[in-house]
Amino acid sequence: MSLATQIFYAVISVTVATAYGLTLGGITRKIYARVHGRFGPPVWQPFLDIIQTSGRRVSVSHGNMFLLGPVFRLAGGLGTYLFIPVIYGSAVFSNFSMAGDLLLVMYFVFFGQLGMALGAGQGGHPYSPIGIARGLAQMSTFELPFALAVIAVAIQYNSLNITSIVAAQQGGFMNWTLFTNPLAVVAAMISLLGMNMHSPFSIVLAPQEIPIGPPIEMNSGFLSILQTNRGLFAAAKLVLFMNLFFGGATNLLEMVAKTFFIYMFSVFVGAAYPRFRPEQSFRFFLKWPTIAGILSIIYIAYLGGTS
Amino acid sequence: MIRNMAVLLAVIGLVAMFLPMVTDFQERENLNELAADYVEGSINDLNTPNVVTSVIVTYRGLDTLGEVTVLFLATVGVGLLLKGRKEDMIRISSSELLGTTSSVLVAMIMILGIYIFTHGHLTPGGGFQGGVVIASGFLLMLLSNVNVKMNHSIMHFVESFSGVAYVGIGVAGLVLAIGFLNPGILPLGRFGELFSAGAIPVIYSLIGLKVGSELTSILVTMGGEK
Amino acid sequence: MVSPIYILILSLAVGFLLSILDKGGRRLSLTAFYGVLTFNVAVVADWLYRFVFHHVPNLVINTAGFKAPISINLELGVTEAFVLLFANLTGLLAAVYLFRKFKESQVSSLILYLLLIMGVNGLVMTRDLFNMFVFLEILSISTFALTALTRNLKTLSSGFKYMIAGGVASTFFLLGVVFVYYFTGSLNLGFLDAGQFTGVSLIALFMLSVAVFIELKPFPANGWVLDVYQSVDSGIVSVIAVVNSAAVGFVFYKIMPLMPQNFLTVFGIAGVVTFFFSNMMGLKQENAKRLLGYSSVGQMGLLMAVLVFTANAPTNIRYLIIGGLFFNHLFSKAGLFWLAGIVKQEKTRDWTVLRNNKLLLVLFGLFIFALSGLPPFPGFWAKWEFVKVLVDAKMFFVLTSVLVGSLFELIFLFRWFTITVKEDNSELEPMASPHGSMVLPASVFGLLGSVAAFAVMKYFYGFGWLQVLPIGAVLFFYLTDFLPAKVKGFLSLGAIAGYGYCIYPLIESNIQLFFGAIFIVGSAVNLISTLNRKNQSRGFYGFLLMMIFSFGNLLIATSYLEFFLSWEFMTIASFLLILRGRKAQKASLMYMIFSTAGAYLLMAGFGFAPAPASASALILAIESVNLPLISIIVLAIGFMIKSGSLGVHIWLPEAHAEAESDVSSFISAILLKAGVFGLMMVAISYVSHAPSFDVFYWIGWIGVLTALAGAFMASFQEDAKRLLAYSSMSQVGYIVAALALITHLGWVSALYLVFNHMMFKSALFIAVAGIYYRTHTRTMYKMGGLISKMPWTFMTVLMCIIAVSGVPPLSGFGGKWLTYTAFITKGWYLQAGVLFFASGVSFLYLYRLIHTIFLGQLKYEHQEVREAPVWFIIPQFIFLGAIMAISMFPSLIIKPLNVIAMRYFDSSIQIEGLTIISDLGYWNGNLIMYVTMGVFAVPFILLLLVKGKTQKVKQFNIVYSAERPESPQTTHVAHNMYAHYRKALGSWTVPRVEAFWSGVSEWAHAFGGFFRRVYTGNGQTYVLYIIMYIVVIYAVMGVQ
Amino acid sequence: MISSYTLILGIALLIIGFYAMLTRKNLIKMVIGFSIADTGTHIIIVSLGYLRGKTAPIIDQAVSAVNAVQKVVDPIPSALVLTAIVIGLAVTAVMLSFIVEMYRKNKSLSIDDYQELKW
Amino acid sequence: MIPVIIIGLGVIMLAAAIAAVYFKSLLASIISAGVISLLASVIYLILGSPDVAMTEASIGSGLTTVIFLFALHRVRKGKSDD
Repeated sequence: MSLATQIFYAVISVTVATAYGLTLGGITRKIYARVHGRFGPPVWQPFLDIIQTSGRRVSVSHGNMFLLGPVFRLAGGLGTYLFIPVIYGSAVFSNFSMAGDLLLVMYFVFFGQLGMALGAGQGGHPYSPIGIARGLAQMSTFELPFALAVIAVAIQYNSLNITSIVAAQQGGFMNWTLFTNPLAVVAAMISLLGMNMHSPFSIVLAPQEIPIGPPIEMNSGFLSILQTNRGLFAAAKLVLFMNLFFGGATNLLEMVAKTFFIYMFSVFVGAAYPRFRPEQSFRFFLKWPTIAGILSIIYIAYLGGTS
Repeated sequence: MIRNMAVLLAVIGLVAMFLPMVTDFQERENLNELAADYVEGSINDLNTPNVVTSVIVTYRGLDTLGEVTVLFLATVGVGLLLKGRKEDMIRISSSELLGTTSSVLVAMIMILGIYIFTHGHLTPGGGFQGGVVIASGFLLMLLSNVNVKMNHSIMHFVESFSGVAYVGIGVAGLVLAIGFLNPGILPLGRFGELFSAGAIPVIYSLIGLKVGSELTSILVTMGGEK
Repeated sequence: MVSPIYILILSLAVGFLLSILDKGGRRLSLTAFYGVLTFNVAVVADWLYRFVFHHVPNLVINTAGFKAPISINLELGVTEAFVLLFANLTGLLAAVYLFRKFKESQVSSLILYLLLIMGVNGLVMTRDLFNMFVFLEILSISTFALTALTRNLKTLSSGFKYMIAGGVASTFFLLGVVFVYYFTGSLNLGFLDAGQFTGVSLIALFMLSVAVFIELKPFPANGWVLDVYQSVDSGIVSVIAVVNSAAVGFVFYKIMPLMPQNFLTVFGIAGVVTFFFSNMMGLKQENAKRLLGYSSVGQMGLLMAVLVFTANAPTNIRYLIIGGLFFNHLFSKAGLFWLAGIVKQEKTRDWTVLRNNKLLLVLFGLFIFALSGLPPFPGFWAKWEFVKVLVDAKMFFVLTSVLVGSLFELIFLFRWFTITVKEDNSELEPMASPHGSMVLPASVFGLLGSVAAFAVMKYFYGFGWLQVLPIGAVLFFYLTDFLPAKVKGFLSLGAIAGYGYCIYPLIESNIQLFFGAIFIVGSAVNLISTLNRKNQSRGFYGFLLMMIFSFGNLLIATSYLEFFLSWEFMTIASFLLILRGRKAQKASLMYMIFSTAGAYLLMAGFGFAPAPASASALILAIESVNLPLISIIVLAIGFMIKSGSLGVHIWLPEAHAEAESDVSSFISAILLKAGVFGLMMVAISYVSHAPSFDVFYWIGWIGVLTALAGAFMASFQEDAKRLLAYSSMSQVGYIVAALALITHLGWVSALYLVFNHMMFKSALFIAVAGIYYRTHTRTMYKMGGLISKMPWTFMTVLMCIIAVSGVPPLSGFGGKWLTYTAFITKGWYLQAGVLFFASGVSFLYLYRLIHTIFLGQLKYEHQEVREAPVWFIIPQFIFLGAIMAISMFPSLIIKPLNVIAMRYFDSSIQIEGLTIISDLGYWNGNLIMYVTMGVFAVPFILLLLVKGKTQKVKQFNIVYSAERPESPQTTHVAHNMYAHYRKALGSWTVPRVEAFWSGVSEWAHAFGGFFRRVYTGNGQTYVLYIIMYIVVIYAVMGVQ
Repeated sequence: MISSYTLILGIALLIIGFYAMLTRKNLIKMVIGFSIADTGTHIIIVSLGYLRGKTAPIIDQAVSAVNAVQKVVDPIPSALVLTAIVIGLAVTAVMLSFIVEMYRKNKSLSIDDYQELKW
Repeated sequence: MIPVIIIGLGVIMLAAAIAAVYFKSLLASIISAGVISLLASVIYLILGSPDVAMTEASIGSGLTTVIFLFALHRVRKGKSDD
């Protein structure tokens, strides 16, 4: 189909994803509140935040790289989302997945984080580089189990092309990767906790130690860009996990349902656990999930898992 | 302790090395082929009764030239080492008896020395033995009367002259008769005569002079004359 | 056409006359003295010319007018003339060196010296055993006496020890001669043959040969000679060390045909043992002349081993080996002793005084290089051929001890050289400028050594001007050193272009073209950054061009030797470049040691490899070569040392950090690729003839672990260049791992990474060079906030970081995609996992590099820092342009690489339009770039909308709970950034490899120290050693 | 017969000479050992050349020119020994002058006091 | 008859050699070394080489002993330790 229709479809899919991501954010805040025994803000609170921050009259900048930080961040979120075929079979939601395979998506995640790191660095506040140092270190550790899981998936389906992986998991929930190679899913889900930076692994934002960490100097308009990205990026990650491990989605409703439960997994864990110290979290990622990942590979490659 | 052990071990090793030499060593009955050639050659070609002299002076002439050089080197070496300082040798004055007899004896020793190295090719003995006798003559003279002053320049002159003359004869042999140090340059003369066997007597007397002067200068330097 | 007997005659005549001539004035006797010495050299030179060019038969001179067995005969053949020419020449030059001393001392020293040289001539020429004894005595007594030329307690006591030992040896020699006569009935070598010696007569031969072997100072029994080398006057010592040993060595050569095989092997092994232990002991040696003593004793041991073990090699090879090693030892050892005489410093550490005399320093370097067997000097060719002979003869014990021995020798020689060049000599009083007569001999020998080097290259191996070009470049720039740096820079750029033009026709395959592009074009662009040098930067461009030309020669080398020659030229050039760094002594020494260890492995590996059949370039010819397993392993290790793999990587960070800033970009971007090029060559041969044991599986693991270790170590560095060095190590680890896959996709990704790494690493190093130029510091936490001062450099570093980390739009992602797909398709899953982890960790050090230098708070002292000079910016942006081009159109590079790899494997990727499809996934670089641009544009527009009325504030105005931050230093997070990660890793970050290697060197020095205790200094013990040595050899040989 | 005795004697002297060189600390005693060893060597050489029942190689009334070859001892070893003896003297002379100079510098005759150059 | 003389001379010479090694005073050992040379020249006579006998007698026993004595004198002039 022509480039114009492709872009139009992409816009639709992005708006839907962003809206869905932000509402998920609101629901999470509601759940945290309930756990803490208070009512918590309305579910559409993130939308209000964006409107409130983008409307600010005064904004402060620390130089060009500082301005480009949020741009990189949102571009990263957008790019990650656009390279994943969201709904199997539908033209509207297949986005630009023909550009690259699973590796492209995995590496595009870094695009956003790298940009954010540079922007925050330029901010000049000591908290942001501390946050970023923790973020990068933790990212390198949780990336390992996720990579092992991805390799296991690649071996199992003998392809890195997301659409073909989803295609292989169609026909009943029994042939989802969850059931065919559970260890890989275990490793991936634990690294998802790291990705979403919920409580045990929230050393990057670490509200008490380094309040909000990297984006500390961001203000007004730039903050709004970051908040939109928070919604979109979360949605992108969930869709990716859904496609890889939970059999993808043939229609929008199925997509919403599955991603909702994936997200609730990390929220509930987040709500229940206190925060790790940085070295504890690095060591944790390098121990159990990695072993799970390695076992999954061995299971798939050598013990002749169902492929 | 280990040191003595090691020395003992070394000595036992040496004995073990030489043992087979001794056990199955049996005396030869007759000359080997090379020695027989030497004996005939010495009689017919060189017309010299003393075969050892012919071997030393002509057949293995280069050895003897080397030998003289070694002695010359020793003299020069000792000179370099000891000449550095004037040691005042307190010489016990020799008894009167030694003084008088030495004046007679020295002359006789000199004549004996000269006789030995001139008749080198006839009778046993030769340049080396003659030279040493002359040196012992000078030594006697040196020891007997304290104040005799050796005239160094003559000593050096005799030494250098005889050396160069020896090399000169060698070169003459090369130029005239195809071999370096070949005695053929002078007539062979009759067997057993004084003036026979070509240049052998000349060479041997030159060697005698050289050895005599060199040993004297060694003794003088070692003795540290006044 | 003078008969050589006149040498003996004239020396004797003048010797006897000298005391009289001296009466007529010292000037007269001196003229006669030098006249005779020159006459000797002239006669022998004339005869050598006649033998070599007119093929005149060997000259036999009979004395006393009779044929051989009756009288003594002298013989002068090619070998005698060769040995005598150089012995007499050294004698003459040593005499010139001693000119001032001869003028003052007594005439007897002149006589002694002259007769010593005569003794040498006689000893070499005579064919009669007893005559040898007499000449040996002449030689020894004159040497004994000459040791006392400078009179002090040390010389006298060492002279006495020398004499006692010499006396014992000649007693055994005499006994040997007489017993030989008793058993065989003849004294002339012409009439003796091995057949005559059976049963008891073997003992006679044993005594004779062991006496000569003792004179050649074998290992435990050579204490007596070392004291002489240490204390006696350098001129005399150079004669003893070189001329005497040459003559006695030749005597050993003459009586060798008589010896049975078990004698020869025992003597050969004793020679090798001497070489190995003397060099090991040399490690611990502080005194300069005693160190030279150890080295010359070692070299003599090596010469004996060579004489014995090359017995059945073809004669011209044998002559090259023996002649090469002999001449090499001769001119470098004599030269070094003369220099020792001129410098007059006891300790090797105090030789830094030599620095203020340029000529002597050059000569000193020349001799050190020659002695350690580096090209182009004859020692290099001799060692190469000797290794080949040893390999053919399957003597692996000898091979390893010779190689390890030469490595020890190289270590202590280069430690000495680097200390002399680099250590500070402030507290030493400057060296008095030496008298002309002392400098002349050393420079004559320096010249002679180089001429001989080129003679061997030209006549023996027929190497053309291309192989000599690297040296030519050094000479040219040495002569034009007065020109300003800029002129020389452009000159060298032109030279590189010319060179590229010349070797273009010689390139036959596109893999050569690919590496050519990296080596030649890469260096040319890198060279632009060196144009920023002020004043003359003396000696820099010469070595730089030498390195670049030797890269080029590597490509077009057709034989193993040609490849190894340019490999060694490259090592020398890079060593000298690194040496220029301010505190580069330890770094350059470590670099040289590791490179030479690698070179020796290569030498052994090439020795085992069968010669390539076709005459085309080695990289192509090696396809048909069936490399044996041992050769593959050894070559692979050798090449991996050069590319800094884990375990042998400790030289890499030192070399990068300490080298001058614009040199380190050459080293990391291009020099490491030479190692990869070599490894590729081994892999190519491995493809078609894979041996049983799967070598490349383990090389794969090493590559992967290097990548991981490199990334971790880089993250914990404080020094920018050290960080980049470890990052290069990690990236090359990727390349080596990909190469080890031995699949089509593996090689495509390896070559892609090679190209990519060359570009972004050069750009990064040049950027850091620019920063260093402006801020004069390399430690990152001292910098910060430079983005406002150096925006262009920031731009380069930003783009390079994105490229290195593999974040999609740029070419780095291509490399990652190719590598991971290759690894997964090959089935190396765990390795792929580790690589993922390594690339995750690479983000850490990349962010650390850019954050600590550019972002965060600007320090006070960097307020007025300006942008890096234009010469740094240009090459950076050339490389950036190339990176952008490849990112936009990846098929630009993928298509040629695909073709290259298809020469060895069938293709595993299809290229449809702009998408590259592998059997796992697909990648469309071009579409990704557009989508990223598009995706970047949307938030950018959003930003412009929102930005409207932002107010730019100073860096210091931050959200600090209303307090004013104290100072930029405290608020800039840079020092020990990943401390928490290091704590998490715990014991994994302990530098185990450095500890291992320092342990190894500790052990080597300890052993050296331990064996040194053998020389107790007691003359009597030395005699005991000699006799024990004879007894032990007698027992080992089991003579009857 | 005789020459085997002299040979044994020569070897014994040689070994005693070496033993003296190896054990005696005094420099002069070492040189004496050396000269004894030298004498031993010369005896060995001459005894090697001895032929049973033969006389000196000088042609005079006792040994006529015609049957000289059957009557004469081997001349070559004696020629060699002549040179060897003088060389022995030369070496001993140089050694002794070294000892004198060393004594003048260091006032000691024991080999153990000349050990400053080691390792 | 000859072998008896030879063995007798041999025994004396060996005794002199051992004495030379074990004598305390230097002078005594020099003298005994001289004696060895003297007897050696007698042996040479018996072994049928008069030239060597003369040389050995004059150089071996004569000059070598003199040189030793001179050296001893030079050395002992200091203090008489042997």
